[in-house]
Amino acid sequence: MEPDAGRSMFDTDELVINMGPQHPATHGVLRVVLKLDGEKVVDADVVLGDLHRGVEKLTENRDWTQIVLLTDRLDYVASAAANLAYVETVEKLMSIEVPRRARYVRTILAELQRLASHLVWLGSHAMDIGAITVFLYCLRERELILDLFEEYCGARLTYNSMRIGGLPQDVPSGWLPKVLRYCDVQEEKLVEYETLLTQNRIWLQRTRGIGAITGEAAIAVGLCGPSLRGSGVPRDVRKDEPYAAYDEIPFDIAIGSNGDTYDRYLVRLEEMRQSIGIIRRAVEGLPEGPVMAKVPRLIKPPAGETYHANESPKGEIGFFIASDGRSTSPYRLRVRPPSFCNLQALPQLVRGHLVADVIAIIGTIDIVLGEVDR
Amino acid sequence: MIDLIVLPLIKIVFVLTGVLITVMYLVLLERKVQAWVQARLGPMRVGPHGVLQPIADVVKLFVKEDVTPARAEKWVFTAAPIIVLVPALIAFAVIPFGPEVNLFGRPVPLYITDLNVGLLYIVSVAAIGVYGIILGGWASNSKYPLLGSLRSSAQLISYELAVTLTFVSVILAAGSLSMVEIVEAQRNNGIWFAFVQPVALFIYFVGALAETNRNPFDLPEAESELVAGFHTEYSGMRFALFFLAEYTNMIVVSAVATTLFFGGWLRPFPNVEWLSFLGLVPPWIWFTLKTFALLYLFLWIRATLPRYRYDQLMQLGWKWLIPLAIANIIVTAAVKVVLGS
Amino acid sequence: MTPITPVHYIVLSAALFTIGVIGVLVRRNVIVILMSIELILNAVNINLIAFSRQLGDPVGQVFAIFIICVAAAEAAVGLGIILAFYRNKETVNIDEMSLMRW
Amino acid sequence: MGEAIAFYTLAALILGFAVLVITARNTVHSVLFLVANFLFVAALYVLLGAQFLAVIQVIVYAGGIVVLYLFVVMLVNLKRPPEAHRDRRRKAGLGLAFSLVILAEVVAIAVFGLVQPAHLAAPKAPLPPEAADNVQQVGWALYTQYLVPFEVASMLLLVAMVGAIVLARREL
Repeated sequence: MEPDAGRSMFDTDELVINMGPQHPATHGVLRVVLKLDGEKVVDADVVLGDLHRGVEKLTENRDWTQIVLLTDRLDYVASAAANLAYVETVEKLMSIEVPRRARYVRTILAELQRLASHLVWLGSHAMDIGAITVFLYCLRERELILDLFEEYCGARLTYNSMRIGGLPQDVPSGWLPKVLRYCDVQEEKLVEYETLLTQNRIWLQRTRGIGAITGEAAIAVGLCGPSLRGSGVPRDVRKDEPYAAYDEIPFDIAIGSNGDTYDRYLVRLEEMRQSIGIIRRAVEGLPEGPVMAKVPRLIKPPAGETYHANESPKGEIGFFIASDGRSTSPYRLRVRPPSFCNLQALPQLVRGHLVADVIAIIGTIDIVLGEVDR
Repeated sequence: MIDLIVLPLIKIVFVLTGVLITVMYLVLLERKVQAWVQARLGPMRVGPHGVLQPIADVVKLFVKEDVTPARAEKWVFTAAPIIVLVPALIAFAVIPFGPEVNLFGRPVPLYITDLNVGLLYIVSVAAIGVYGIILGGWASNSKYPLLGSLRSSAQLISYELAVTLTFVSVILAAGSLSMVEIVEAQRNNGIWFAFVQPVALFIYFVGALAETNRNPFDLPEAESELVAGFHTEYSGMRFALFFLAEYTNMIVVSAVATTLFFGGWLRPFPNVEWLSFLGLVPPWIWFTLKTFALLYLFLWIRATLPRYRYDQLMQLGWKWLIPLAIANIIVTAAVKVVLGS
Repeated sequence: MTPITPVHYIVLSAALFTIGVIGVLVRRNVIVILMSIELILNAVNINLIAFSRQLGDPVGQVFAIFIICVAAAEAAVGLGIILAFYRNKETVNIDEMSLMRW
Repeated sequence: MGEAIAFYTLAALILGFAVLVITARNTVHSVLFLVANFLFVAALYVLLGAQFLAVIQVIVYAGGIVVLYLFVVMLVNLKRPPEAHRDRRRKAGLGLAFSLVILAEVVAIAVFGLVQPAHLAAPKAPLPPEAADNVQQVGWALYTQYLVPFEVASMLLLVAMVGAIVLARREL
């Protein structure tokens, strides 16, 4: 009487349920078709496209500056990261040298954005597992970041905060001390979140060993960003192919060991600490000077194509751009969205786990549907 | 005639109104406590500090459209919320809010009735409530409710065992099944059973959390997994009945815990002479205070803890709580035999 | 109106018993048949308890407890068999349960 | 008088629900009627002064056994009820007639008892067991005189539990 592996002891019908697109835990309009044996997931199928807006196609009819605004709408909880990746790609294509001050401010903005994104991730992840309070705490601190962004560029969600060749404006006076004050607050509050979660027995039971993936498997399936580092692979675009000011600012890469949900949680928390450190050092070392390079009024990159990647909060966000050298808009623009690539690992991660774990795993790979569907 | 019919009727009306109003304000209290914990304000718009919010909620739920899914079992679908609510309400029949008092020159006990099997009565009505949950999920003819209801009923039945076993050790300590006599036994012993039976109290409290589907055991309605569990398809007044039942059950388990472990209506330290000024506070106020202290604990836990997974919950129930409860009974019985001889 | 005597309870119990027997004989759904058996056991219990009061002796109630116990065991095993059978034959029709093995 | 009203009402409800149990088309409805039936039987026990047993009836029957039935009915998700197809070999009418004969016989005996109520109608020990002592009495009898049967019953339950688990397993 050998109970066959992967199936429960009792004979039950296989049940197919649609998790989403209208489901409170799928972070938007993700639809996962789960095949269940009892409560155990036999197979999962991710159905995408409910939020498809044709961003890549739209870019072909916008001029190069307008596209920054479209990149805001990719990962709408981390739009500055996408802004940065896009403008750097165009700069690479046009070989524009960005002023040092602009690179530092970009780093500060990108790291603030990383903190904001990770706060949203931590909050919703914890709420999915049932700890509602953490969500509100996280959003409370994210509010501070949004205030900083608002003061910098006037927007609170879709910042449009970068320009090809630099930044739209220098930081407002008195802004940098506020950033530092925020860093102090955030450092304290991180301890508060950890008090609620890190040593909590229920949290440990819900996350340890859930959705574990080895480093090789993670690379094979194309995981990137913190989800990959959780499996112990020290891959970070900020270190490997430095951009902005990351080559001048020291920081550590957080890596996990087991590659489970808990490790990914720890990795992201450590990243938040590192981000605070990066922001502090960037503010201290902020050089004087202009924030905008000399770029022509009408941006028209030479014919050619290029790919450039950044480390967004979700992982490696890359832009491939082909320019024909004649028109004022790209011939083809293609985004390598980290959420999309990470989502591909979902079926592999959830197989054999229970329905409740699916929620935890969707939370742990940190997706934003705006970026997945584009 | 007055004693047989009129008085009980008046008491029933009083208790039911009281319970329903308490439930309404318990919901507000929950939202407020959650808000305080979570650094926000909670309801503030309806009345000063939102005190009229429950009334607005009730009005909203009354006028909302009551949707029945197209292929639902209509009668069962309608009956399910009632089957859940009624047992929750009739459990109050045996809960003693206070001792006998003199009202208009007539001794009136502050409980509806004192059954000689009072404690078992509570267990039995709780057992009936399970049906509403199973049937509600089944009748909705939808997958999430069905999953939710199967989970929920399995959870309720499992934890009912643990809870009932803790009752046994309390019964051993008190020597009676009557709720009133259990309170009296605590007066006679001069100590709350919370100190005599701390293990039973712990198991009871965990079990009570699970039986009322509260965090961290709120799996049946775990919104992030099963949308809303067994009442996903319910709306309007029928949903309100489920909601009402959940909060009524919270009050019931807190009131039972107060009675069994915290001396019911007795003032703290009932046998310490120099604290007798505490006796100036009417007994039913003590009862209410203790019950609300426990309810506060429920709300606090909800704001703090993540949710268990289903299999972990079952493991906790069967592998830890039930054996612990049985061990507790054995120890209690052994101690009683040793002390008795 | 005549006072309620044990005879009344016996008649009630007999009627309930008969309904149970009819259920067992007429229905073909095994689950309903098992439920009819529960009705029969209940009829017996009513009898036992009526006599227990009549004779002022709790033994009738003790036996009723044993019967409830047996009913619980019967339900558990019976339903287990039904589940096992259903899994193999996809039916709960008693007429198709004529095989001793499958 | 009060007892008579209560008895006749309860009897009517018990029999009515019993009939519904065996006639309902939908098995889930059957189970529901069975619960109602058990609850009224419990009420009848209260009328008979057996409060403990009434509560046990509700806890064990309504709270345990019938929930088990409900689970099985839901697991055995029938597309087509067994009654849907007729089987000519079945002689349901014969069963019905047979049952009615049993009923007539038992009622005849009972009514005969009514006519000659000397030993039955007049209670030998007229006092119903005192309400407050019911639990104690039953417990005392159960744990002294009937201790061995009690233990046997618990063994029976254990065996049934193991048996049910084995039967419900995927592979026999």
